[in-house]
This record gives sequence, structure tokens and C-alpha cells, in this order.
Amino acid sequence: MTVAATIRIQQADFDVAQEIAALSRGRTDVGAVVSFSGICRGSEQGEPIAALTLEHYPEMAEAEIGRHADEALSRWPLQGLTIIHRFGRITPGENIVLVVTASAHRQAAFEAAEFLMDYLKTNAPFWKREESARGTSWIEAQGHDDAAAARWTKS
Amino acid sequence: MTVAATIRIQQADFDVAQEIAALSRGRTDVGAVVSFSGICRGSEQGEPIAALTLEHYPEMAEAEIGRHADEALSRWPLQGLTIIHRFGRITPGENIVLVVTASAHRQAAFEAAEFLMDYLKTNAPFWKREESARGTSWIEAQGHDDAAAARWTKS
Amino acid sequence: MKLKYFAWVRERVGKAEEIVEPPAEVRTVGDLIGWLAARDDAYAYAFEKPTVIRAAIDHAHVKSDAAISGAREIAFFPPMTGG
Amino acid sequence: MKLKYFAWVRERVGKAEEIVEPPAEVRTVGDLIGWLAARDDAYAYAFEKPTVIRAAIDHAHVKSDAAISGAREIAFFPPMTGG
Repeated sequence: MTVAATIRIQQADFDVAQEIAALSRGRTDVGAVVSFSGICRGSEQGEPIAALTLEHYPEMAEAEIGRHADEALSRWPLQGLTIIHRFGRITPGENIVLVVTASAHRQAAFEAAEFLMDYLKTNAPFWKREESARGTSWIEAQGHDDAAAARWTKS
Repeated sequence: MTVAATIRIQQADFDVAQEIAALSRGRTDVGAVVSFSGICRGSEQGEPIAALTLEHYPEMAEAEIGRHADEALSRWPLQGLTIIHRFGRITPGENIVLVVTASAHRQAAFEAAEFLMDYLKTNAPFWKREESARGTSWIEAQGHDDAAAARWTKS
Repeated sequence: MKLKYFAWVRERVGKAEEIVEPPAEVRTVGDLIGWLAARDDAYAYAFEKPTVIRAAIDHAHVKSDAAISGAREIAFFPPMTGG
Repeated sequence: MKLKYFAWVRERVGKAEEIVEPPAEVRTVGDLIGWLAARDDAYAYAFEKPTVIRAAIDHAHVKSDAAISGAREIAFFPPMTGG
């Protein structure tokens, strides 16, 4: 069975429920659906923030996310995969990113979703700038995100 | 912060979207929401099935799931946790089980959801009986489920 | 004490629950399984492979060497297949 | 070749993209960073810590020793913070 990933890089918000339903509704071969939603928090490192603005590199984001989606599809027996990443200004409580995986078995669905989130955090060309009372500043990359991504490297 | 888990053991179906929204809507401290939905497949070991019937031990299911929810809340910094497990007759494509975890950080949300699913599979007192053209039979436990649950044992 | 049976253990025993009063020398869950299996063919069939049978005392999983004294409710069932 | 800059690299350089024609001795991404940094204070500031800068050639991540010959588009940016 050939499974095509749905990948969307968009400014608009998305509906988690609708995306989950799209991968499982009317199907009887899917046993497990895992969804990960990344949401804009109201504070960063203890400082309240007013909003995040995500800058991105459109052509590369598409290529990079597409490559990782293909890798996930080749490493795990998935029956469906949806990745959505927003850009632009996002306020606390709003969605930023979504990964939904569907598989006959739970382990595959969990692992593929974690793999994709780890790679989106470290390899997808998006940069977050925060707005707070102190002005705007670029959020720094976290070393533990690189470590999380490294665990998926085949040895 | 004290977080109380929502645990429901019910015959009725549930709405994944509504449960996810309940843990994140109107909040700005949640950065990651992971949901796992277990869905009734249309075949078991390659044989088409008409339905599953889940028998359960109500008082123990409540106690056992409650203990594991408490353990998840003590092991991971969760901001919300919902566990729903259905019983009774369930046809292919219908939901069986749901775990939703909310946290400031993605790793905690993923790990807690996996931990709970592994334990529900092996320790929650539910038993699946399948209906197929060949009659009804009890589904046998899978050794790999025990192995998956064992990885969470603290050494 | 009250005994409860689930899934194929229940089907083989032929009832979902019953009250029993085992003799004093039946001290552990394993002893209780042996005592039940000796009752008649239905129990013997239900408990023919004691290592497969799981048990719970008062809604908590126990091993076969768990003492049954003071137990209000003991349940026997196959390995669980929920989730 | 076209260069693109993102996030604080873009802000420091003062533009989002430009066309450059580096001399033949600029062979790798690392060479290109050095050549850009020598242009003026804005570039020097953007590339003051070359080890922090990430690069992509034609939309794929590359290391600083990657050859730039044949590249159509080279991008420079800080470590990514998406997801």
C-alpha cells in the first residue's frame, strides 16, 4: 500500500479534530491514531509573551518536511500521515504545529510522531521571534532538542 | 499545581476532538498535547471480524487505571490527563480507547501517553472477544505488549 | 469470600461469581486455584493451566503466592487484552 | 548565485536576499562565510560566530565544508526553532 503524506505549511489555523478524523474516518485498517499539537505558550523562560512570530524559508520547509515525511513512511508501517506547520504571528493558546500518524499498531504511530516532532524542532527551517514587554527577540535553539533528534539517527 | 486526571469507563462512544479541546482550550500554559486513539480494526491476524465485545471488571478497572494515572502524574510534569476506555460491543472503525496528555513540553506528553497505553494494554482488566464468520473467540494477549509495558519499570 | 471470574475463565467455570469458604489450609492464591480445580470438571478445565491465570485481590493484581486471608473479593481471569 | 538570509542573520545583514559572484578561490560554504564577513561591518556582525551559522544549498542542509560550485541558492540562518 502506498501512503501519501499530507503536508501543509500555512499561515491559517487548523482544526486538530478534522485532521485526526481525515486519517481514520470510514477506515477499518487503522488501529491507532496519535496526534501531537504544539501550542503557543503564554510565557518563555518564565517571561510572559504577547505573541510569537514564525519566520520560515518556504521552499526549503516544503523540501525538508517532505523528506522527513518520506523517511517516516519508510521506517514505520503507517497508514496515514499529516503534518501542518504554521508561520506568521501566533498568540498564546493558538496552534503552531500538528503531526498526526495512523497505523495498525500503536508503537509505530507513537514512534513516527515523535521522530517527526524531533526533526521539525531541529531541522525544519522555521525561526520563532517572541514579543514581550521588553521588546522582540529571537528564541534560542535548545540543546536538548538536538539530543532528542539525534536518537533517531541510524547507526 | 495539582492536576486531576479525568477517567471514564463507558459503553458510549467518545469525541476525540472534544477531549483534546477540553485539555487545552483557553489555556496558555500548555505547549504540547498528545492524543492516542485506539480504534477497532476490521481484521485480526488477517481474519475479517464483525465486531469486538469488551468484557471488563468495573471496580478493578477504575482502581487500576486510577493508579496508573496517578503514577503518570507523578512521573511527568503534566498539565492535563484524560483516559477513556469503552466496554461492550464495538464494530470496526469505532473508538475503543483514548489517552490525552497535556504538558508544557512535548517529551513529557509523548512519554506519559505511551506509558499509559502500554499499561492499559497489559494491566487494565478488559478482555476482547471477536466475532467473525467462524464464531466468537477470545483474543489472546501479545507477548510484545508485556515487553512494551516492562520498559517503564523503574530499576 | 467472594470469587469473580472473567472472560474464558468465567465461561469455563459457568458462572460470573460465587461465595466460597475454603478450608484453613488454603492460604495462597495458588492454593485456592488448586482447591477450585479439584471441585469438578468445569473448574478443572478453567484452571487447567494455572500459570496462565491472572488473579486480583480486592481489585489489585497479585501473584499466586499472595496470601488470601482477609480478602473480600478474589478474581480470576486470563491475561488482559484491553487498550 | 543567489544568497538568502533568515531570522537574525537577515536582520544583521540588512537584506533578505541578494545575488553575489564570489571569486574562484571561494570554494566552500565556510569560504563563502569568510568572504561575506570581510565585506563590511553588517556582514561581519552577522557572521561573527561562524560555528553558530547554519547553511543550506538548494534547500538542503549542508556543513561548512560543502562545495558551493553549481549551487543556485545558498541560505544562511541561525539554528532552527520551529515545531
